Amino acid sequence: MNYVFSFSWLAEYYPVLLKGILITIELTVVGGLLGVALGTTCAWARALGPAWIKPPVSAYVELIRNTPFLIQLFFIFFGLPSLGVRLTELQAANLAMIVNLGAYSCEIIRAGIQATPRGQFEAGASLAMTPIQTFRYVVLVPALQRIWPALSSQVVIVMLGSAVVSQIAAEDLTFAANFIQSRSFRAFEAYFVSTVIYLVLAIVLRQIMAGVGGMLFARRSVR
Amino acid sequence: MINRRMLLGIAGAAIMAASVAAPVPARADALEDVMSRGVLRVAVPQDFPPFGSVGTDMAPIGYDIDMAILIAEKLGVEAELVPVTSANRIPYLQTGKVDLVISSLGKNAEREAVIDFTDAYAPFFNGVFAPDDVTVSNAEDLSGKVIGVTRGAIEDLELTKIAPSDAVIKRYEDNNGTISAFLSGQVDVVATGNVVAAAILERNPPKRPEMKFLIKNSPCYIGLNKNEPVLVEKVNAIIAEAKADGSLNAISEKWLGAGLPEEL
Amino acid sequence: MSLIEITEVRKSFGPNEVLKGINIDVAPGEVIAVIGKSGSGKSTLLRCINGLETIDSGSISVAGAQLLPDEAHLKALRLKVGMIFQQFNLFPHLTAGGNVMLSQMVVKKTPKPEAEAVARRMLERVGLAQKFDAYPDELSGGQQQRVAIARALAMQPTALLCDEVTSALDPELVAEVLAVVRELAAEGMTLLMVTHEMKFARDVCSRVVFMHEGRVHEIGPPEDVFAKPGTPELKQFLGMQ
Amino acid sequence: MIEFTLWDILRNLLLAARWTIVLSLVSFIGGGVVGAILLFMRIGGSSLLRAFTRYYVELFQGTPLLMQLFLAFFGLGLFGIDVPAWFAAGLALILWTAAFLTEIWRGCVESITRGQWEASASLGMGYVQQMRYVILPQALRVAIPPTVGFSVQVVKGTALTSIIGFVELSKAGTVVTNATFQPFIVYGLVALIYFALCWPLSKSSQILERKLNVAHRNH
Repeated sequence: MNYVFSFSWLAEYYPVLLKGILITIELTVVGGLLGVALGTTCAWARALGPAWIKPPVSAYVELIRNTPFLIQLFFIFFGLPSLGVRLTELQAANLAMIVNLGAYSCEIIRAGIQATPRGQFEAGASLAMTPIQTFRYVVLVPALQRIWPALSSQVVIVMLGSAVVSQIAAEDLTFAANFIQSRSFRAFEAYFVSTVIYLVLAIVLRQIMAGVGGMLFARRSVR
Repeated sequence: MINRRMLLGIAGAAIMAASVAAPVPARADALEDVMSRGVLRVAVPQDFPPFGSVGTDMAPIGYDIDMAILIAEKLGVEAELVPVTSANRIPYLQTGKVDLVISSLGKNAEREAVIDFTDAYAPFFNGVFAPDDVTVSNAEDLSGKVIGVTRGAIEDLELTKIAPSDAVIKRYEDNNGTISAFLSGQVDVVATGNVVAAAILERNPPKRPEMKFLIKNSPCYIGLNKNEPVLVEKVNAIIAEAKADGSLNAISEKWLGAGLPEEL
Repeated sequence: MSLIEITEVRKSFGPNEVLKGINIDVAPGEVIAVIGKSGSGKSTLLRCINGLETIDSGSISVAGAQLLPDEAHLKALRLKVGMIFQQFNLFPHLTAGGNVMLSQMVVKKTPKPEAEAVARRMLERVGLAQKFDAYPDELSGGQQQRVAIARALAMQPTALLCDEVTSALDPELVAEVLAVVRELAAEGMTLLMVTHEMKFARDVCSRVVFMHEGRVHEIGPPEDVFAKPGTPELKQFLGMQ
Repeated sequence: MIEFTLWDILRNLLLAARWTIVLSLVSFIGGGVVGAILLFMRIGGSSLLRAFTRYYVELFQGTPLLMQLFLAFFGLGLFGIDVPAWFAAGLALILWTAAFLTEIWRGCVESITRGQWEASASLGMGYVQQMRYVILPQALRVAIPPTVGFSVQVVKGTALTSIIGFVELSKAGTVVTNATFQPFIVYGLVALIYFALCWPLSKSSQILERKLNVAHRNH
């Protein structure tokens, strides 16, 4: 091997890198929270909602799950302005992640809802709760607990998938790596460092999800 | 569960990778390799018109491609075109998968620490463009404006140098991103090649980009691996010859719509 | 000469000692009912005899096969003693016949035609000859439990362990399973069963073991245990106070 | 500037989609084989192998596929190991797919109730026999819908191979857009082709899931 690794650029570019990390975290947190909220709503609509709401929700879920995230991002960022909706690249990236995670988490959470024993719904109804109250207070938490590992994995996948938002000039971690390599031509070093950072972020995110799960479901073991 | 040990392991791997940096040995003569192989492998762009784009058969075409073919012809070898992106063009060179990078590279000191450059082979007419109603006439006027540019391209490097600190530069992945951002109104101003701007005008868009001012003319260079003096010399000789006999001028006329400028 | 020898068996789950030195010897052909409150250790004892739980100290042997934690010894032990579970645990991807044939073929390497013949005989013995090709989810609970018994019998064990075999059944299905067990007892099979069916225990069993807090609290023929309980705990358990 | 007709655009995208399909098949089949081996290492007896697979999965699920592809192609090249692009692409995609399939399948094996293990143990079966005759046949049925569902992710994942020079569907879309500057037509068609490839897969996954659920209604 006759290539000399050099990490001296870190001294000059660490602010770019740091900003990239922060934006990736911001995208993940906002996308994760709102995406799961959207997914929960859609899961309710698909599993228990009124008949008229099911076709549009299904169409949304199928459309998003079967096309690449990058294409969705392009349509939101470059396409929406022609409808008069102009978003900054960060807003567009956030929206794309929410919409994307919304569709995936909808399917995951729906599976959790459908695994709920009928008796739970009936018990709720017999206590004079409305269907939405039963969903909110009786069904949702055990359903989330059932699918929490799958949901956690999906959030990590979305975090890693956020790398493509650099294509619309959102200055995330991948943007930072590309920016650094475009200036210094230190592609290996830039990509290696960003890969390690992604790995650490993924590990930390998994731990946080496990922690949140532990808090949400503390002393509520369903078996 | 992941624990501190794993994190330590990762850190260890990073340090190991960093420390395998061995001193660079003088390479075998790359020119000799090319001649004995009978093939010159050149990294060319395919998403950066007019320097590199594709025809309807998806084969690469453009200024950089013609330049690659010209060099191969003068060497008396076949040209093998390897389409690259701005993200992977340098790794292709560094891992010995190509001999030259002809990908409208701009030169700066940082880049020169990593690879070598030949003499300039192409001019780069790039300017700042905006619709009629935006008043910009020099770099200072960019203050407070949002400017779209293609990341890593020459205009990116130059603009970053001359733009005032409160100008916001949005760096897109490729020309299409820059152009789409302009057409969809995400940015008011773009910095790009005059030929790219002309291509936008050809589409008759509602927003017509007008040249506001020319960015300092910085030409393109061919990139090659360090410590290959023989190859550099040979390619420089070919460039000089092509300048002298008018063949480079013809390429410039064909793709940029203008002849080579005096200073090149 | 005892068939099953349980000597000073101790077993803890974490800090909780559930078996505190159990000694029981079972003679060939004996039918023994194990009764007691839930948590008294009776199911754990049964699972230990089959090697589904390891023991901390003491020894268990069935017809000379010792309980030791390696796979070869476990296999030898399990060939001597079959087990029926409360939840049936039929293999849902196999038919009733397939359930009974599988272990003969893969454990005993019995050729398929022979295994099938045995399976048909065993299913007939539990009254389900016509259900050979039915899948478990097409059978009632009682039928599933009878297939499970046929499956255990096909391995020709010298003794059977029955862990609350009727507890998961609807009341009207209990009788059909108990009838099969009663028949096995009449044919001389050695049975060790955890059960809540007191009447059945009184009618069929040769001895009754009352377990309390991890110990054998009382043991004796059913007429003694049920009619003249010697301890207040057993009296309370039998509802006699 | 060269004029692309709509047919030129569509034709070139469809031609590039062949790469998408080939790469998807290679990574799915190869990933399935490697994933199966990893599965046995993950649930098998040796704690060393278990730890290895756990870290393996963590590494490949915790880093972007783009970077894995980059390092497989250029990283090896840096060490003087010159691998062709198809090899690097196949290797990285297979290892990445395997990491996900292993975890999906492990979940399926663990979803088989304890009773099945105990019943087969009580009949004298050894670990391999339990796996072969009792656990895997059941786990396989549970595993089919999520496995088919994941194949959609594999199809979309192949888009990243452009980093090492593959001109598959997404990259062809980018290249053609940069030649025509008509992003809406081009990316619209790209989205349609992906949808046409992926939707049958996810639909059949859902149908399979429903069927298997019906078959298991009594459990």
